[in-house]
Amino acid sequence: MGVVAGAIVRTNDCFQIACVTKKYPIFFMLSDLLNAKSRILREYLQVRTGRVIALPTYRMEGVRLNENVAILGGAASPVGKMQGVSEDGIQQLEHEVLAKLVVEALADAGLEKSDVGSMIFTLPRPYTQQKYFATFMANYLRLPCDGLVMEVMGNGMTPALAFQTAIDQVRLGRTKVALALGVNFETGTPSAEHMMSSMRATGDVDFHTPFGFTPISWYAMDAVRYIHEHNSSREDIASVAVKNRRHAMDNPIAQYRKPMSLDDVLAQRPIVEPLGLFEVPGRGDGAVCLVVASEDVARGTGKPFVRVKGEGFYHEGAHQISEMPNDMISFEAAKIAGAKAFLNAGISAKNLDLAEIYAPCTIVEILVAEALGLCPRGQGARQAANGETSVGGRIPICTSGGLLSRGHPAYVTALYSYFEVLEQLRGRGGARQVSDAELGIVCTELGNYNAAMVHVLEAVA
Amino acid sequence: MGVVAGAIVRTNDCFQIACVTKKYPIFFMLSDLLNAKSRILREYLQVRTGRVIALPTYRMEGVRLNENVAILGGAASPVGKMQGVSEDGIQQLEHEVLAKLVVEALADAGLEKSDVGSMIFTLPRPYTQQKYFATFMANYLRLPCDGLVMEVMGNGMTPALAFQTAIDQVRLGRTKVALALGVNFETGTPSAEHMMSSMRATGDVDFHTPFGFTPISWYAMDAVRYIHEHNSSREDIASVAVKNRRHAMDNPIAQYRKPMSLDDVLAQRPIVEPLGLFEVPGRGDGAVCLVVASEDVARGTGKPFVRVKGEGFYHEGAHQISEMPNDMISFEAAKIAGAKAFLNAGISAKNLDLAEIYAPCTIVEILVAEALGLCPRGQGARQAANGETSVGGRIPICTSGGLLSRGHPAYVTALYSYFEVLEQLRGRGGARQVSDAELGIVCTELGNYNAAMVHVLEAVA
Amino acid sequence: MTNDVQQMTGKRAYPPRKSEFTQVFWDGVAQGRFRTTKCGKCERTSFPPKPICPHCWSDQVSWTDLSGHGVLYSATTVHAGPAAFAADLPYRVGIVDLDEGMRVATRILDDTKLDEPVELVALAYEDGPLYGARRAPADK
Amino acid sequence: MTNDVQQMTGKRAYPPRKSEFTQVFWDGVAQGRFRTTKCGKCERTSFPPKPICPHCWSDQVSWTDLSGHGVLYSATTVHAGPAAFAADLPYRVGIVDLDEGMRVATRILDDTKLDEPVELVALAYEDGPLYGARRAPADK
Ligand SMILES: [Zn+2]
Ligand SMILES: [Zn+2]
Repeated sequence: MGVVAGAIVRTNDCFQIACVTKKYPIFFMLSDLLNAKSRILREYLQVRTGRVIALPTYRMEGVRLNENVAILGGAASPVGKMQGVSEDGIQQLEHEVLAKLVVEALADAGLEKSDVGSMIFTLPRPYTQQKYFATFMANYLRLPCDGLVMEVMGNGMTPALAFQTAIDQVRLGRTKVALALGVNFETGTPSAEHMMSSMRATGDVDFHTPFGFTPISWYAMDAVRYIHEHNSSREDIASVAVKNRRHAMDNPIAQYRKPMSLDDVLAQRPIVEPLGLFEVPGRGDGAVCLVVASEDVARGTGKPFVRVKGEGFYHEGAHQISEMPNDMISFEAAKIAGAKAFLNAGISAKNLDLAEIYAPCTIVEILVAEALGLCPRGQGARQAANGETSVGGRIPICTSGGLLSRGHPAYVTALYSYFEVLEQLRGRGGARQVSDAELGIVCTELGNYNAAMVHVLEAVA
Repeated sequence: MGVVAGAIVRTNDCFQIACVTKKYPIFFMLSDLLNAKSRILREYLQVRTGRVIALPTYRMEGVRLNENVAILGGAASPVGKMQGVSEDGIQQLEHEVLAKLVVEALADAGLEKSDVGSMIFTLPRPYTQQKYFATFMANYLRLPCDGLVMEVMGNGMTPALAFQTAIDQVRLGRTKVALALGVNFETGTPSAEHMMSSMRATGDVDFHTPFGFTPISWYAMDAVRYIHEHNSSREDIASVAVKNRRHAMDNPIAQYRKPMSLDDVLAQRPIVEPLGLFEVPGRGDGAVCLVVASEDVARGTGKPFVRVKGEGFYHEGAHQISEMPNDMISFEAAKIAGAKAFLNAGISAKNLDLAEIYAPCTIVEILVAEALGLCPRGQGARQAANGETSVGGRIPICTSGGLLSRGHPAYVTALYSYFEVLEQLRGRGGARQVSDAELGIVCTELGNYNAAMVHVLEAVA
Repeated sequence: MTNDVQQMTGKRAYPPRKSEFTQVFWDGVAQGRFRTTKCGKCERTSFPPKPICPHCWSDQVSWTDLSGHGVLYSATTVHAGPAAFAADLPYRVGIVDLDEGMRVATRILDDTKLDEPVELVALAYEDGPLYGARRAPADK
Repeated sequence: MTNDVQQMTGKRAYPPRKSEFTQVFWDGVAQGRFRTTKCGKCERTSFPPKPICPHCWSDQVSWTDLSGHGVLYSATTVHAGPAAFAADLPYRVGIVDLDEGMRVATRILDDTKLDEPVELVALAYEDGPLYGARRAPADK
């Protein structure tokens, strides 16, 4: 019983000691082994296993990043109303909903509990009673972790930051498998009250909020400027909502799936002119869990997976508006983040088969498509109206139905975007499947696209 | 004017293109260059600079992590009451306080605005009116970033997670210099009301909160068990508060600096038995900014700095209590995180010159000191009473005055801990200086030390 | 197996929420019956009860009765509490290790000392149940 | 240089906070005077006013007067707003590019079209000042 460490196994990127007394393998970064005297290594293993360890010999060959990270699986609840208390005092609880998805996602990935070593959560809404939700869930799932367990926050980009940070845990060698997950429950709070909080978010509390700016008012001003500069029309812009509804009709987890015509969209009451009710996002609850892992783990499952082929982030150093006048609707950060991701992936925009874009309003999808080079400047609205961004078109955008129809539980919305591309690249898109989909992107933002994060994802059979 | 990229410079860890039209140098990970066809690289540079770029030739030699990251500088406001509105309607605003510290910290580091490429914030308290504080600050400081800009949250570990994530941005090659920073304003809210929120944090909202558990009640139960098992005494445990007050008297940014005797501590009214008012943390506002950078940048400044020599994180998969009975006061996560950090640094606990420990109550410092191997099991209280953990003693702990006397603005507290070790390792500890301090640690937690994060820091002259 | 139900005046200071799943537990407590979940796959029990086994993540869980007996692992008396609990101050809370090998945190209703045997007791408030622990009778 | 001050009835729906630093700005607005900060090091201006220059991070800033004149860059009419603004609905907000090369977001008080000249006007509510923008007189 004295010898617990079976072997130090050299994998692609870090050493692994399989401890027969623990369910959880212990990983070392090579840098640990390079630094450690064998006495210190023995001390460490003693703490981890509670036993005296015999050390096999090992050789070091320099530190190497876990370059390739994959999405192996995921699970997402239908978007809709989950929060609220029924007459008999019964309610859905965030942690019960999310725990179920974690188990589903792991099964989808072909992995087990003991494989998981990190959980990066999106911050829940303040309406979630259980605070310190991440560590609460680590307990609820009784999951020891060597990679970070934390909640992250960055406006609508929150879920993308969780996804990126989960990837980073794998890349830094802290774990082989990490979860990016979260829950957004908010429908228990009425909109006018919710806006009392959100109005303090998308702008300056002292220099914007007092005038009554709301989050979507900024996008409305993008639309007004776009129409002004490019001789576009409300009709062309609104066609994005129609297209996305058509996509959502084929997405079983979408919040809004009833057929909808352009006339239906145009007939709605105005919310922030020129945008009407169907051109701005509804509110919803949602929960998602994604499983990311090093590519060697992914290959080991024998299942199809998706490789994170490229990533790009950029913050332009502004929030809602730049105090120095600029071309507000050129979405500089999306341009740069996209170019970084394409460079990192070694591809061009024209290589893409589909794109999931974080676009709370119709106009935003158009401006991002232009910034990323999916549509020429000033032509995005027209091309959407022409069907070029529909499933079956030149470059399908928001096959999930997007924020307007799939739904927008804001702090987990982008996790739904990654989930959609994961499904598409594994050929599971059903009636909305993009044929031969091999390369997709997810693009998310914060502010008025003052920062953007782009991931290029690639199907691996 | 056609050629903008001056040169592709090979540094230690990533390539850098100095663009003369931009203040901000553009970094590449070698993996980008390995993947990129020169056409794609040109497309990228065109987006970043708005110009056509002539590309010099470059050679790739494999991907390498930025292994060594350093703390170069920092600035911290005195802990105390900052929040609140005066009679004439004037108040201190979080962003004004923090912006000033950012500028101070950069000056301390010997760097400039244009060097900084990432900001990882601690989540502000809900009492901070300005929401989406991170991106608000990116605008306020007009700071474009290639590394992540976000807020992180993990209970009392929040600042350590921000610090780790800032380090990770550098290590992953996204930036050479990152800020770990945050502000905790809370004293505008009375304690009984604040506890209505914090009681929902340190336990299960449905299975703990209804009984009236408060955050520090868990630590009190540690104290009760410790006295019971180790024949310790309230007096020995309370000596930690006296020792830390003595340290704080020499720390100009500490919140509580009046002399205090053991009798003073024991005479206070009970808060959570056996702990009285001076054995539990007061409340305070605070703000801190730390500058982390790759070691080559640090060396370039010609100033003394602190190397992040080792890091360790572990979450045991429990929250406040383990549902399976265990030895609650052995602080398993601190043991493992400590062992990981020591292994990563290639040192043993006995090599340390000082330790800053996140300890909201006296007992916690004792239990962590034991878990980390700074004191033998069951001897921590006695050794504190004997002066072994005082400045001048065998292993000085919490030279800053710790959470009890330096102060505890919770969501930034650990940033103060890193700041203290930074000051000590640069010989700036004043009257509380640990002589010949070369190696220190910071240890932080969440829950009832259900997770711990340890950083080993080393002075570099 | 049922435990004592103590009638309490007034309402709970901070009532627990009930999901479709956890209401089974709370409805039991109202009748002095303590139950939790047991996994059909790894056969381990969990507390609080959960629809997914935290040990092996199986959803094959079923309800099992608890004796409500254990020993006091630790406790403290709270003198400064949240606004909602002001009327209760000071009050005692603690950690109980149940005979079935589970650790529970709850209100401690008397001055039981560490490592002494305790029993759970249901507290029937006007708006619903809670529970606490007190010294176990000597004959148990 | 001062701009019009328009007397308003009632209080501001969501009053801005004032720091020791920003009160200089708000006190000026109350008198129809728009000011912001200019950097003594890089000589660039900033809006909102800041004690640290956002362009070069110097703290050598001083106050400088603004003409309050510019053009409307974009605008929208808000029909669904936060509870505090319910009484104002619908209302128009927009973005103004000032002649001094700064971009400001504020209430738009009329139907000015994009790229048309506007001027800032102080709004003196009973509890303190705000401001808005309206079509600039033709003679300016
Ligand atoms: Zn099980
Ligand atoms: Zn300047």
